[in-house]
Amino acid sequence: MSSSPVPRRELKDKAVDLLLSDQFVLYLSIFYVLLLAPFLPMLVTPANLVNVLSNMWPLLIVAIGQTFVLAIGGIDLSQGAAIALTSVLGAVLITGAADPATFANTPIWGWLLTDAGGPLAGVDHGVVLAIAAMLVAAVVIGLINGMAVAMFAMPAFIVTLVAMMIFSAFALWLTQSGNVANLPDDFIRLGRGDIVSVYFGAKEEAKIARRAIYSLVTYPMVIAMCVALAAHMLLNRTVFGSQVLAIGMNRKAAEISGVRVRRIIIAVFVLSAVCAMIGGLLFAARLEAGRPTLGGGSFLLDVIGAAVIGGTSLFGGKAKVIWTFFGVMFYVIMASSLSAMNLSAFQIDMVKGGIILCAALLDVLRTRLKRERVR
Amino acid sequence: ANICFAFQDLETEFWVASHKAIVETLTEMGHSVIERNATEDVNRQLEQVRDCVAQGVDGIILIPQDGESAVTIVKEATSNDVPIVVFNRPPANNDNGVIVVADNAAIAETAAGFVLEQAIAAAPSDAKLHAVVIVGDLGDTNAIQRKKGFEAAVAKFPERFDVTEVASDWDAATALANLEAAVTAKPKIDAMFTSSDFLFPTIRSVLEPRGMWKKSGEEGHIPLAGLDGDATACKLIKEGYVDATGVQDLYFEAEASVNAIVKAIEAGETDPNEVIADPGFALTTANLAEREMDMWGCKLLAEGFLDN
Amino acid sequence: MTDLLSLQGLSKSWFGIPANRDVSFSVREASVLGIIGQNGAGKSTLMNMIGGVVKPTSGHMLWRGLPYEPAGAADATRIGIAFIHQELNLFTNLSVAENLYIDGFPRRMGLIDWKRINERSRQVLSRLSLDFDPSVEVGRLSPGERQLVEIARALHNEASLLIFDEPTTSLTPRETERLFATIENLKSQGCTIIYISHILSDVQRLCDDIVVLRDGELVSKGTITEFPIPLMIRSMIGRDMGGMFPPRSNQPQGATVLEARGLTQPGVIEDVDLTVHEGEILGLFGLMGAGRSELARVLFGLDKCAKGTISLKGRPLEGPVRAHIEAGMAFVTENRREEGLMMDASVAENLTLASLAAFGRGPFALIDRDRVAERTERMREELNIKASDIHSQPAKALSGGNQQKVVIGKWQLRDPDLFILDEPTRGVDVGAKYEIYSLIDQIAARGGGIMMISSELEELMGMADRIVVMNRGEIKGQVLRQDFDRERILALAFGEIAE
Amino acid sequence: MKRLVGFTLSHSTAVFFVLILLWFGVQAPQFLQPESLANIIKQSSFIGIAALGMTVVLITGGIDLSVGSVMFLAPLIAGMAMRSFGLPVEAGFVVAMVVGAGLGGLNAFFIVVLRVVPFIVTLASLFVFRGFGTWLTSSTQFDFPERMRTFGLSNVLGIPTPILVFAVTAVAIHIMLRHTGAGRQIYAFGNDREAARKAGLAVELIEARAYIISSVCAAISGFVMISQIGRLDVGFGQGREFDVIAAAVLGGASLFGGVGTALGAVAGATLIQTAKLGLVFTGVNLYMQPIILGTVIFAAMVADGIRGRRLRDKLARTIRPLGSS
Ligand SMILES: Nc1ncnc2c1ncn2[C@@H]1O[C@H](COP(=O)(O)OP(=O)(O)OP(=O)(O)O)[C@@H](O)[C@H]1O
Ligand SMILES: Nc1ncnc2c1ncn2[C@@H]1O[C@H](COP(=O)(O)OP(=O)(O)OP(=O)(O)O)[C@@H](O)[C@H]1O
Ligand SMILES: [Mg+2]
Ligand SMILES: [Mg+2]
Repeated sequence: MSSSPVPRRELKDKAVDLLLSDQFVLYLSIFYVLLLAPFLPMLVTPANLVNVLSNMWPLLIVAIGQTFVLAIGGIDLSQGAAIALTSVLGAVLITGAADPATFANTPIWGWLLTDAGGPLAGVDHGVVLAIAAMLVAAVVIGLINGMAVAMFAMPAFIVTLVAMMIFSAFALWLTQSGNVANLPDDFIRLGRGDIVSVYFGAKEEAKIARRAIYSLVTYPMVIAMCVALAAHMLLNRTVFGSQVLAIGMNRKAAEISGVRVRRIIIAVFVLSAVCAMIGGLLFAARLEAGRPTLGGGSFLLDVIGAAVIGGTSLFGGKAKVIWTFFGVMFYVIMASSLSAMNLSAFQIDMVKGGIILCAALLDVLRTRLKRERVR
Repeated sequence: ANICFAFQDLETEFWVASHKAIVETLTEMGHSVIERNATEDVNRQLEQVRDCVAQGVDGIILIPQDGESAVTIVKEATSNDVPIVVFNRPPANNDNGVIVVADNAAIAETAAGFVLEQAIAAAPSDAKLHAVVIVGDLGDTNAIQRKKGFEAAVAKFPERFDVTEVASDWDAATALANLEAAVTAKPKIDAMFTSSDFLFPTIRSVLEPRGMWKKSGEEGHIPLAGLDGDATACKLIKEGYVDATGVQDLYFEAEASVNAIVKAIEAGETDPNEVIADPGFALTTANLAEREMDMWGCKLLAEGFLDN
Repeated sequence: MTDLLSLQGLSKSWFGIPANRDVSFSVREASVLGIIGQNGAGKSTLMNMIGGVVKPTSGHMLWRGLPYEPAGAADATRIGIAFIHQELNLFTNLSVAENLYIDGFPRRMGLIDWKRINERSRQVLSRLSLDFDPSVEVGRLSPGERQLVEIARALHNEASLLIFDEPTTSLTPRETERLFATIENLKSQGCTIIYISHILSDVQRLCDDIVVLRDGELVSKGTITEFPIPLMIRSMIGRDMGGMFPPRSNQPQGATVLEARGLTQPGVIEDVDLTVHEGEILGLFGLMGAGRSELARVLFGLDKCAKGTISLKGRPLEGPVRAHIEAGMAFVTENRREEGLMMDASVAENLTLASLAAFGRGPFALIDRDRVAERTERMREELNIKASDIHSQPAKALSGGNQQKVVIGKWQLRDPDLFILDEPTRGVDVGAKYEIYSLIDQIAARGGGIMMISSELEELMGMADRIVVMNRGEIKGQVLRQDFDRERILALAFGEIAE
Repeated sequence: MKRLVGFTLSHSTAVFFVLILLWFGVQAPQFLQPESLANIIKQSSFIGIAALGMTVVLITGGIDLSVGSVMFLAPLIAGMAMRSFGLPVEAGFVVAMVVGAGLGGLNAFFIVVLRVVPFIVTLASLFVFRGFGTWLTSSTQFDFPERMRTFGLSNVLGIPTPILVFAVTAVAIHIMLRHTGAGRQIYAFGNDREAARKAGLAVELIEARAYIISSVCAAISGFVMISQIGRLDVGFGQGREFDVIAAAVLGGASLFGGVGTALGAVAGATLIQTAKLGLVFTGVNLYMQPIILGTVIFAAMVADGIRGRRLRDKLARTIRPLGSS
């Protein structure tokens, strides 16, 4: 409209493009890191970046499950409980030994768990079988949530809140608060196993210190990337995904257009629980124990917060796996930077809240630009 | 040296006091401290310790969430050649790291035992007595240890006690509601044990309006014990409302931890292994005179901690 | 006579696309001004600017000769403008009375004076001869009733300028008459009215002056006597139109597509028998509340029915909506905003919603995007949907008529055997209506059966082969094309005669 | 018999409530004594008062995750003011409400003026408010002057102060929602924001008001709870946002806006507290308590669903009179 010189206009257009693209949160993360790097040089050290990435994978998988539920306009608060329950279940099955002092009072003592460990301890492919059992448990949790939401038309919030209460209490009850350790190496490797490691440094060093070797490609990374890719295809490229989004946008219209609304809602909750279970598997593996308290505390707020910062709408119909990917990335980078700032423990929460708000404000700016954009 | 201090939360006086003691001692000695608060999330704690390792710290002091995660985190540190000291909560095995521990269960047993004995002494020899225990968050190992200690104390007097368990989730409001209900349900109480001293004000709010908040020796006094040894407990024991509290020697533990880590760093030792036990004790109305100043809460009290 | 309101060079752009360009005209006091134009011509946008809902990109307005720049709808209300929006703007969770007074409740001692509100609401409603309880929740009213409530809301404000944006789309002839009487009455009391409608005969009857918009621009204006209907049409669409209805290209063939026997749902419909043949357009007429939409919902499997059978092409139909769709049924509901469209989704996404499975490829049903692009683009051309880009423009940014076309297109992509159309041309301009009629005719010509529900008797008489008339949940009779007779059909609908 | 079934179904929530009371009453008869019932209501007040405010926010279609932190921060600042200026408890109460209003205003500013989604704003303020409080106290407990407890444990006309505050708040919110224009406009806003704007309502004001009300309620709830204990611990109120939302939703508020009542919030909070305390009364194993509680809440929601369906059926439109064929 104005007669500004052409190159400037292009530059501005480019900036706007950047702001409006799907990768916005990625750019935001990069910008954030670059902004802080001069003050917090450790933020961009390879060691830290590797660490940030390793923190990202399990959270990403859980957040992807949540993204599907958010896409239909629901919310899944039971993911943490699903993690707790499935991790305990899997660990009980494969643990190599259990301390009677901790577990003798548990309802599973004697038949499922003995001092010689669980039924699958030392069994061939025991880890695989245990994971299968965890999967079944996750599916059951998802089915319960999904059926209650789809069949009884109950609000997802309350259904999954109740599920959270019940399943996490159930997990605690099963082990009477005990953490189940002594897991086989095959299992633990899932949480930290390196596939490709790199070392930056002088070649002639006789013995390379362990901490100078950076895990570049790890099992969690491979698993998370596979899940993310599959989820991306599923949500944004398949018929199923389109129907999920349609339900989120207008359930009535979807129903009248022949979308199997109930079935899809149930499927989405199952998906969410299964994703939670896979994420939980990685958590349990790297902590080397099944824990009834895993996924508690403010974990859920992290998961939902990451998805929402990515751009997924809580009201349904607007969700992309790639958004969640970048949202989670921003979240872990933020957490890492908060650590790096070395704030006192009393200030960290305030700064965290501030950063979340700033990110959201940028998003608002972006939406506004989108609306006013002259195409 | 550059020392990472990773703790699990700062929500009770005990942790705040430990935190203060450790950070101040290290700073005074001229070391720089990197603090990491895991806010009760083990995963976050593991990430934070990895983060510290990645930053290249010289040593780590850890207050873990529980024994199992402690093992993993200690391994994480030692395999990266960073010496580590575990404060207060013992790992499930003692193979690595310097471990400074107090036995929560044993201390709880002593403190609870003291009030149970008082209750027995005050009652006819065959009467069935009613004991109330306020339990912490069931997901917290300390809460479980303390519950176990109490149970062990009760087991010493077979057939003598009916026990009412009251959940608190480590939350004053929850404890208030539940305790009030428990007292209404069964108003005759012969002894009470709270898994943490921070709940004494809550207990008082429930008992006082019912005329059950009495000093030791007064008619209707309920023998009352807690655990932690904080300033409020000290004050209440001195006033006679509370009879005993289990004490961990916070200053001893803090000093031992700091010394151990500094020693390891200076010696260039990457995997020191040692268990330093804090025997702990119960401060009771009986030993108040001689042991008062062994309790961290009483020191704080003397410094005017509660006079704000 | 003085000018109440004058617009001077008003323009508005959405996403850089002009919806109104340099529109100037004046409204005389105590007159009825008709504004006509095709769907998307910019009528509603213009009214939204007058009503303070939308800010003009440029230009300005004068109210009684003074500059008028509303900051929001409240400003418009304050100076005496009442606005009946095209899309209903009622709060379905509140009662009728609350809807009438939502922007200013009469109070007693700080609290809402319910007695006064209910009384006054009843009075306002009775001006429209509505006798329902003002405390009833709007969500429970039929679309027609809602529209009347919307009108009542405008009336109770004693405004000096009333804007009616297609107020009769859900009204029966009788209610329309009543509304017109009310408008005449208001005019004689000195009120000024702007009336927008696609029913040109109504415009001709009611209005004193005419303004014609095309593509956002004012193309002509004048007094009503200068605008016979053919001229209106020519100014609107820029060309002549042969007639209102396309010639029917075929005669119904014998085979039965839909057969319903003895459908009964207590309290709703009673013993309904119905057949639709291949290539037949069956008109279903009745007054508001006659139960036509309910019958359609039962036929489509959306509502249950206690007794009776439905069969499509000889196969009995049971079970959920999905089975009905799969068997070849399609249903364009009367409430496109709530049941038809995903308002935030793009036109293309809306078009493919009912036939998504057909776009799946491979074991994971990956969507074949090329085919989606190709089919939706073809559908856009076929239906002449006016959208800048069907893949990015959301349905909510389409004009009402174009939204309706999207709903029809959604089903058209499935190529169904039986099309149930509930008020398919509601809010659609003459040109687009003609296109929809042609579309219906083509579907019939290809052998599809059509059941068309409409409250516009002319349209049914123009298109249908047979008209079935309902009254209070029952079928009162049917009239074949050669016997079509307005009086007789209306009499059946009012339940005055039965066969 | 048929009428009984009909009655049960159409009042299923109330019937359910009575059943719970009876169930626990049979197992522990003291549960039904006035003292115990009063105690239930007293303990419901904490979550209940906050749920009243939350209901208002939910009606607008928003959410307020910061209530748990407001419960902590508002009484804290009030307490500091009481101690520094020697204010009486009543004045402290007012300070807490004012602080609550301020914190709510802060939320509202970001939501209404800067147009950030409520979930994110209140998630951020959840951290900021708590962080600010922790910073103020250096993460130690805060002891109120002794008069605070006198207030919290006092009775007015034989009614415990917490119950009184609960009742007054409930009535105030009820009247505001039901009988004032501002209240009805909140419903309108929640039903259709765009339509509200077109109807000329001051949508910004309506939305802002809701967040302020919610924070004020959270502040009251925190202050009243703390006044019973006399000491504020750093973890106080943490995670309570879920309890509060659960009570409001159980009381019929929808996260999608447009519905919810003050009465519902009171009922929701009381129902949950009844079940909780019933479990304590009957001495159920600690591990089983949350499991049973969850089941009870679930059953209550199912009962409510049945009631809703019955209501819909009853109100369903009839075109022809029933029974005439
Ligand atoms: N909120 C909006 N955002 C973007 N574009 C819009 C919006 N509202 C209307 N438009 C566009 O503005 C143009 C004019 O629309 P308008 O609703 O004024 O048409 P109309 O004349 O009222 O049509 P109809 O007769 O179908 O109601 C259309 O091209 C439409 O797509
Ligand atoms: N009181 C009411 N409660 C619930 N829904 C209603 C009520 N009144 C009308 N409806 C709904 O409004 C729609 C219109 O129903 P109606 O039977 O009037 O259809 P119709 O005969 O096709 O008339 P029209 O389409 O002209 O309104 C139906 O979907 C019906 O369910
Ligand atoms: Mg229009
Ligand atoms: Mg209809």
